[in-house]
Amino acid sequence: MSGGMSGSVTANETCTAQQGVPWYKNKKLDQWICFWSVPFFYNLFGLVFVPLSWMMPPRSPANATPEIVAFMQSPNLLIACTILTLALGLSAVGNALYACQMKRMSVSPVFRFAFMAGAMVGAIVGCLFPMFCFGLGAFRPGYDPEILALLYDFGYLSFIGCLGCFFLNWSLLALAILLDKNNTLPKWLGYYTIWQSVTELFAATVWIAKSGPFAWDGLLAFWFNMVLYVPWQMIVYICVYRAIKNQPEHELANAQPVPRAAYA
Amino acid sequence: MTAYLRNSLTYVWAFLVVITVASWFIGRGHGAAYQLDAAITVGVLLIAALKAQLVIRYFMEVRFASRWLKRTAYGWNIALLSLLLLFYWLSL
Amino acid sequence: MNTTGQSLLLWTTPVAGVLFLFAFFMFPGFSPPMSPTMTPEEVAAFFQENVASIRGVVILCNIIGALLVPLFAMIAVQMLRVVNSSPVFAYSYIIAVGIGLSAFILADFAWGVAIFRPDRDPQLISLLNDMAWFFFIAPVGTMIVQNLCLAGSIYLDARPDPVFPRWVAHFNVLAAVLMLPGAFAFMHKTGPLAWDGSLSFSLRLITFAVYVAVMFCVLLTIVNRQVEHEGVAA
Amino acid sequence: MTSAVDAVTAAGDIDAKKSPAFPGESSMWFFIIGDLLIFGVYFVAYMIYRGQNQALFLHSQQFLNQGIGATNTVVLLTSSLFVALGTQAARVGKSVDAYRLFGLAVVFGVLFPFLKMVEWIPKISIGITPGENLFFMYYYVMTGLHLCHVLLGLVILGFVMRNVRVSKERSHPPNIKFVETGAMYWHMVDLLWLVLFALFYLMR
Repeated sequence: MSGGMSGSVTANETCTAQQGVPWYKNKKLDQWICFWSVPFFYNLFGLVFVPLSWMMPPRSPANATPEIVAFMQSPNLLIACTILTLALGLSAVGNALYACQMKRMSVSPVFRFAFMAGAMVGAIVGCLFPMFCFGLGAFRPGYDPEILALLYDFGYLSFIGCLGCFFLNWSLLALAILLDKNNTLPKWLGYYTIWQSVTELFAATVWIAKSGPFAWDGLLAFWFNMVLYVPWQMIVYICVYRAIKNQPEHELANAQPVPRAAYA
Repeated sequence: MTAYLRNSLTYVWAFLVVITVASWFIGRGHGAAYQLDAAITVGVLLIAALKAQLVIRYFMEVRFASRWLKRTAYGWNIALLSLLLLFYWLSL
Repeated sequence: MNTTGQSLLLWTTPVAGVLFLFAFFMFPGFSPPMSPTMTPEEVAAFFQENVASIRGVVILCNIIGALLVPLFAMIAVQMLRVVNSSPVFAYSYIIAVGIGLSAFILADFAWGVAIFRPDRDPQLISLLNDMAWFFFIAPVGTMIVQNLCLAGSIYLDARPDPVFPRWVAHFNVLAAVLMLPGAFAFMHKTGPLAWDGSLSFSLRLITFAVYVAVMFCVLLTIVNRQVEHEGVAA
Repeated sequence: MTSAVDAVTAAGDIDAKKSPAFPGESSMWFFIIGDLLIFGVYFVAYMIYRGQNQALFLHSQQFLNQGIGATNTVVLLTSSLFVALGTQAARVGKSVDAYRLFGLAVVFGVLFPFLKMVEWIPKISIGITPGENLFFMYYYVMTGLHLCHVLLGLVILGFVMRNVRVSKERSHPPNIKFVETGAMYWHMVDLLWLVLFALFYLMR
């Protein structure tokens, strides 16, 4: 949904971060590879959920059964499933980037490990599982309409109502930024991240309301959250870009030649 | 501690409590079914905005703050009050 | 660092391998694999006929999935010894393992629920079976990212005496490429790309089995070298 | 009218001139203004949706307990007063006074969630839940979200008190930036409740 943010910062900048060093000898190459995989992932992610499946923007929970059946049987859903399956692993890379920044902060390792655990669960229940619910309907069009309606609800509720893991993750990130004394990421980003985790709480109403502003396609439970989320995702990404770029050489693990015996 | 009783903040607080009770008095239910009532609504919204203004000005010490912050904080309060009244009026 | 624990955990991998072979030949759904073209009634009948063996396999697979975790965790631990500018590849690897394993376990559970009451409405049995296959295919994506992260961190290892030999990186890229066609099983009901096809099923599982065996040997060597070169107690 | 109050009461201030141009951390003001805007959007949306179904909202409002709402308003105002006085005391280095005043603020602050439970539990037990209708969804979402802010605020006040206590024990001035930052957050919590009280409990 928030693809295409890569335009503001071009690949060339990263290559010239160290003067006169070819890009493939950049000491931070590992971080840059992972960093540039993120726009690729988000573009695929956007492609899968918007123009391929038209799962987003969300359809109404109050839709009549024939509409649900027609949507659940659209064959593009299977292409969406395939692309998502291939790309899902990249969500791990994006989250690992945040975890690496959290490692640089003056906070306990528990922040990044809890964050990583949340990222694992979130990818399954908040991303893969919902897409599969839709894909299953398309894979075997012969299913009863009630089964398709069940999958429809299950898919949307787990996609939009998956708030626990993300609330945890964004709160951890926000707290780590605010407690950090190294100024790895700006303090205001920490506060913005708090709102981002609060929007996850707003989404709790989708488990109750079947129509109106608090339903899963509602003005407050979905659209307003998007207004906060999409810029946040881009801003946090730009901040991570700056953090990697400004990371001093001496902090890098591979900055000094490693002596043979310096293991363990 | 008695110095704190004669503090301007304490006077502001006393005034806030008084108008809170006043707004409750205006808006209290009498056991009868609630009816649409613009006078009550405008009254309690104005009092709420006045209270908000006092909290921003004195408790949050925006009265001493930079002009930028003053404008933003007071602007929020005024904009919110106007929008609430506008949409209330539109729904009448 | 003491490596006794590492070796001990590493040896859970051959145990998983033996159980895997056992399960593979015990589960009639896998030899030959169930066709995606089966109707719900056929699927339900199939489950009703093979209750005991499927049930056994469901329980075994639950354990196998978990027994493979130490191998991947060991790889992650060794990745953290690799010198890159940051642990980003290792962290990605750990998260990807978690995602892939959860998907595998969900597949197993879907089959388990189907076999728990095989006399359910055939539509529901078929749904659970489809769901199981979907989740069985899903780890392909995480395996690809895992392998590429491992390869990346090996290629960029700044140690004069690298933790992983370079060919392991090439091998990981190769394994990722060979598993890739498995993801296209959602789009095909027949042919080599269907979930029972030669590319999506046979090639993928053979690649995975070989991959696990090779990585086991690689890690065995690495742990032994760690003992030798760094004087850590074995 | 506010400037008139200034003129009358400024003499009683402990030391108004020592107040900074930007109370607290500026990043906290970024948060406060953003939070006010987010709540503002919800308040305005409430008014719009209310306009589409006046009868439902009016009828549902009767089930709210105005007495507890008004009490909670006074509770938060009082707590806010103690926080404001505590900030002033901390600013002039009176750590002992500041510590006591923040302690009183926390005592009043803790009353709020307690009263909220007294309000919510009977409602939920007679089956008035967020699923009841749009009004109650709004009511529970907004008061619940506000309650989360209160609880977070209590944690922050706890840290402020610790800061003041340490300064009291080591007799050096408290970290005034941090004290102000926490205080600003707590006043914002108060501020939001003032609007909530009018919109949910009082208006018709």
